[in-house]
Amino acid sequence: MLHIDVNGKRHDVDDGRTVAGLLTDLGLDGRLVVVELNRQIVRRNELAQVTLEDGDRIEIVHFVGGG
Amino acid sequence: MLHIDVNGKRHDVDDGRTVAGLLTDLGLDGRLVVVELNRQIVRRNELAQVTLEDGDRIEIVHFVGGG
Amino acid sequence: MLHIDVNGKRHDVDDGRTVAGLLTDLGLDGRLVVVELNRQIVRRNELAQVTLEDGDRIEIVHFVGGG
Amino acid sequence: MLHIDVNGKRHDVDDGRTVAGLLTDLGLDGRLVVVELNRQIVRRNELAQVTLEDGDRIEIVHFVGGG
Amino acid sequence: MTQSIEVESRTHLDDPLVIGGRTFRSRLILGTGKYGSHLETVQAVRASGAEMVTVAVRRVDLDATHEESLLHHLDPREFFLLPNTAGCYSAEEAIRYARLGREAGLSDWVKLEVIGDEETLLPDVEALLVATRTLVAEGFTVLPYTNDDLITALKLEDAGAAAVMPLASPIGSGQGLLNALNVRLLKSRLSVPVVVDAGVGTASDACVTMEQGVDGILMNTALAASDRPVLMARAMRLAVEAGRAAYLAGRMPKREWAIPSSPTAGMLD
Amino acid sequence: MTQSIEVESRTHLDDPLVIGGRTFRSRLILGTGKYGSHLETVQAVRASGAEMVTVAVRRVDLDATHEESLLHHLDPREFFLLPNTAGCYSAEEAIRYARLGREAGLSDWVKLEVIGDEETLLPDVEALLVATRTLVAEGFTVLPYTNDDLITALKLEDAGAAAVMPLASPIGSGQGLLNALNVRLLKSRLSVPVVVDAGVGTASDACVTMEQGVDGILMNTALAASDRPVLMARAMRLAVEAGRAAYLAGRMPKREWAIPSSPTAGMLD
Amino acid sequence: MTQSIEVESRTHLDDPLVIGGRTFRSRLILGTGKYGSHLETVQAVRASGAEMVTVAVRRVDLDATHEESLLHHLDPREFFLLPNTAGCYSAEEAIRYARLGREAGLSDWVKLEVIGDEETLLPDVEALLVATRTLVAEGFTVLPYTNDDLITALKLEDAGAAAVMPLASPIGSGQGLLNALNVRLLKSRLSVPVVVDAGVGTASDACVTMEQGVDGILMNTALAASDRPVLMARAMRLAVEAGRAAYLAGRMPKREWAIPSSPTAGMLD
Amino acid sequence: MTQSIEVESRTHLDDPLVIGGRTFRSRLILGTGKYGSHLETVQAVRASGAEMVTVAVRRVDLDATHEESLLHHLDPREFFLLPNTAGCYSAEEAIRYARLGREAGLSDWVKLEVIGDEETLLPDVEALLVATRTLVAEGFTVLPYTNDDLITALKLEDAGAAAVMPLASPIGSGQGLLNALNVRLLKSRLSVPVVVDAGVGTASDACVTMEQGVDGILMNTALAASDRPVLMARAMRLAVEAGRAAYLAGRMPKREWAIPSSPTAGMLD
Repeated sequence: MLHIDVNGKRHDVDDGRTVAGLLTDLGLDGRLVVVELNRQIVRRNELAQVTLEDGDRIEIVHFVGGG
Repeated sequence: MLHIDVNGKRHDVDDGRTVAGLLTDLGLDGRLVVVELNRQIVRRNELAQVTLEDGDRIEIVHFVGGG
Repeated sequence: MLHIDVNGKRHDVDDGRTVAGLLTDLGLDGRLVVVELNRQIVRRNELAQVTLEDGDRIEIVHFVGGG
Repeated sequence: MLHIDVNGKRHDVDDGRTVAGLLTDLGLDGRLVVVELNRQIVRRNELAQVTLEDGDRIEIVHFVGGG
Repeated sequence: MTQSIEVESRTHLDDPLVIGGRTFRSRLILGTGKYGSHLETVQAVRASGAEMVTVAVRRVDLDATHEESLLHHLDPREFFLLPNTAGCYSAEEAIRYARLGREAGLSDWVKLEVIGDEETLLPDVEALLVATRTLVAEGFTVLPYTNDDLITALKLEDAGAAAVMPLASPIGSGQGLLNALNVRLLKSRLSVPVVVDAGVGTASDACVTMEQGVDGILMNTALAASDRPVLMARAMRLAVEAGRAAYLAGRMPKREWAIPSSPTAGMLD
Repeated sequence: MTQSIEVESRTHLDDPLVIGGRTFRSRLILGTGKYGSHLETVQAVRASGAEMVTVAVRRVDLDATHEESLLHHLDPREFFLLPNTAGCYSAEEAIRYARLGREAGLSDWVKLEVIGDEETLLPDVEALLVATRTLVAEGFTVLPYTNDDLITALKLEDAGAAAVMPLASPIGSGQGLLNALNVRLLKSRLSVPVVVDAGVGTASDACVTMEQGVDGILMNTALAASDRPVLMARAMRLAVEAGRAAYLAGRMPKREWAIPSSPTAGMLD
Repeated sequence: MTQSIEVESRTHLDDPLVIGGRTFRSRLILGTGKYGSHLETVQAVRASGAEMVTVAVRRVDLDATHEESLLHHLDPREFFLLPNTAGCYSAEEAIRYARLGREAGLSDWVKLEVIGDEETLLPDVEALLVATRTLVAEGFTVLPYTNDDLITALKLEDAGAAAVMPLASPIGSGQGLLNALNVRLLKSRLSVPVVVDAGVGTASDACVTMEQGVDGILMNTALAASDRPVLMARAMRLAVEAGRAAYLAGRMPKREWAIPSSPTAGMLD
Repeated sequence: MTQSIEVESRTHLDDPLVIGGRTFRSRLILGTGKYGSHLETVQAVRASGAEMVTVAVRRVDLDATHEESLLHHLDPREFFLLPNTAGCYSAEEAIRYARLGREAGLSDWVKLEVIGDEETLLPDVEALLVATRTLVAEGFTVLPYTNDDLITALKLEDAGAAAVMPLASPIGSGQGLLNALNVRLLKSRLSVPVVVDAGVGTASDACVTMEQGVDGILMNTALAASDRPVLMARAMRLAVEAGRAAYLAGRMPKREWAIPSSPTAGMLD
């Protein structure tokens, strides 16, 4: 079990879980969000390759209304 | 021969000439102008009845561009 | 006893009372006010001559702050 | 004879002439001007110590009306 | 289906302008003076979307052999022609011109002007009131051109004016709406339509004027003296509609400080 | 025949707005914040005629089980989405948000904001220049939100900004165009498009802003905080077009005194 | 010696204000209503430098046993008291009040107000003209409060008004000079003095009003409703003098671009 | 007795202006460029009441045999001379001029200008910040001429500027205070004095600028390019005092409708 930080909140995931897997866990569509892992953007085609590690800091963002 | 005043200018017409006749002389279409005889409007349907007299003052007006 | 109207209010004065007397009764300085009797101005030098009559309508005005 | 540049114009002075001497030559009051020698300000109390050299670039400025 | 619903909702956005029992879809009224040609006049009127246009009553020029009539270009069946009394300096003179205009047989409407001064073309409101009362009594539908004085406007309404037409600034000056407060005052106190007449110089003048809530605008020189009158006519049509829509929509409040448009929550660490 | 000629002349009235090689028929750009609902947002955007809309980059709210995506309502195939960096207070932060926005895969455009003060949301122009240079070097098409200072604007253009977007007044303030002179100055000296961003409060503000000759306007609160946002959106579409047309048409000169619209000749005796 | 020369040149800077044959050094006229106390009234009048002050004619309050007279504070030998007809809604009523004011024996002057509407206190210019003619015939020196309409102003002058007093904006509104063009128009066309009466809200309003070239200003609420009336009175005195001096000095031309104040020649290499 | 009390209360009306530890009774600072003669310069300065005047640093003209020094007319013991860096287009150049100005031995003060553009004379705020930091480190008392951007102003304060001097409008333009909101913003957020520098054209501009609460005004062309500079100098002195007093007094609230100045009670039947 890994302890990571997702959007500023503590989150636990299984060992070996990928970023794509995390998105699935969270019910998010990978085509509508952008992911930053420890301040580095994870390109969309690498989401399934990158595995999470303990202490990772994840930011998942999307577009919202703004001016 | 009568001496009348049409739109501020001296004009000579034959005795017995009507207002309608005057308009014809002047090449004007009675449906597009309004005629004042000695400060009294001549209704359109009376143009052919009213005969001119010496010294009459005629004003013939129409619509022009204006604001 | 006469019933007169002073500045919109019923007022009783003795018979033969002059306007000047009324002012004295009211504690007013005749040099600082202007008096109208039945819509006619009473000149200052006539205040002591004019006697009141029953039903007279008196207006006593002065200067107040105004713009 | 030295060839120097004063306020953008060629100027000839004798060998060994000081900045103070130059000001005197030019009829200028050292208390009302400021002198820059080769982009370095010459303090007022050093004007009489600093001797000019060939090719020196002198700027002599003062206050003028300005907003 | 969506289309028809939208069309319907659009038509409910605003009531039409009604003056003297007559309904106008356009809130823009155009003067027809000073254009380069009759053709340009008509093109500008068409581009503006105006349904009502003013005309002046003048002597036929007997020396001009083939003077083409304005009515050949502005078909009274297509446009509602509103005769004016421009150039009249007394109630009597204005009444005389109004009667001549009516005799043309198009309607009993008159844009009533009684000018008080040649240099400024400002109205003589005393004489205007006299002329209004007389013409209303003769059955005219009177639209008086007046200044922006509320008291005069109230008297014109009492006198039977079908609309009251205050100026924004002097005729032909293009100074725009100099006193918005007065125009708002008029609108808030009158029951008849308020049509701002004269002084509008460019599109934003028209827009800001309509935003005061007035019912319409009458203009002439802003188009005729523009470099491209037909394009300016289109600008004015859009500006009048824009100002009207903004008035109906209700503007945001003004604030001295800023408020973000984007969420302040959800920022990254 | 006349019809087709007229249509053609209309299309020649104005060139389209081109920014960063992309062509827009509408000169109005809309922010999408602060509407009552996604539906209202889309209705307002449609009514405004805008083709480009801004969006913010924010964390997904993981607690909101079924947060509906804005993109379900604003189809990127129909509207060009312009990510902003609203809420960023340093060049680094703005660059981070710009990169995240680009990663969404829609374009490499960014509306660049580097805010200098929370109370006024005014830009930090030093940091803005730094961020612009960095992002241009990374291949972004950068549209910086800036103040109305000409010198900064010239530096932004030099730095490779695709357009320069000065404010009319503070974000969300609705104060309108406070300094028309500065905006005219910018327009007269820049080669890239000038799009006024922020401060427009109502239709006449938009109209008068376009009359300065600028290339477009970006707004948000004026619609979202109106009583009827969709109607105000329509007002803004008309106002932007009106102001543009008036600018192109060339306004009449202003005069202190009056000039009659009707002929002075031809009066009766 | 220098001192006396300077004093002399100062006195030649400007002619005094002359109304109805009476000379005033101050171009500021003050209303005396709505102050906190008689004492504050007098302090404000003193601080303002005004020589003429208006007063209203009202019933003596017979219930107030020791109502102190305003005249105890505003000595008519020190200040010229100008009775007004405030609150009168017809020519007849205004004439009645004018006669009562004259009967007080101070002068035959009257500030003539004929109000047309309670909400706006705007003048009824028809009735004002009637009352002016009557009072002039009775030997009054009439200073009518009017709106900013040139035609009415010319008629008032013709009727014998000693000065014409157009409003800047409604009484007590503090909106300032809403229509500077109209006030300039009046000044350019009238021979009698033009004194702007009502609407000035703060010092810059007074200053900009005097810069139009008018002869004086009458104000009341701007002082009485200020937080510190006596200090505002001083501000108004200075502002009226400043605006007058600037008018006489002739302002620099406005330019769209900059011109340096310091020499461009003489820069270093 | 009354006299002495009044004098005392007058001195307590306002605190003096303090910049960089130096106290000034006058809130007006004058530039000395572009007058017709040295004599006129001094007369204008005297009439203005200014204690601080700016001067430029320029090459002595070696061809002018008897060029009279400005200092012969503006005695540094009577006036505080503030050297400027007008005409400098980079931080380095401005620093060079500042050092030359200081070497004259009058003070270590400098009015710091770093111009970004010849046509508008607008400041280059990036370079201005650099030069401010350098000169403050060298012990200068720096008064930077800047634009009306709050963020830049806050940075200048942080950099150690003794006052911040935003423009009202471009130098020599006489456009007046174009963006009052920005100037109020600056004043509300800065601790150091705010002196508006450049753009004031006439007395009412000065008055309205002071009413925003700023600490002083620096001007030049409004006097020098007036028809009568000495009289305009007097107008400006009065206007600055008037605006300051009105700010301190607190203006009446603005209202849309009227409020009578005279009592509504006490009318006759």
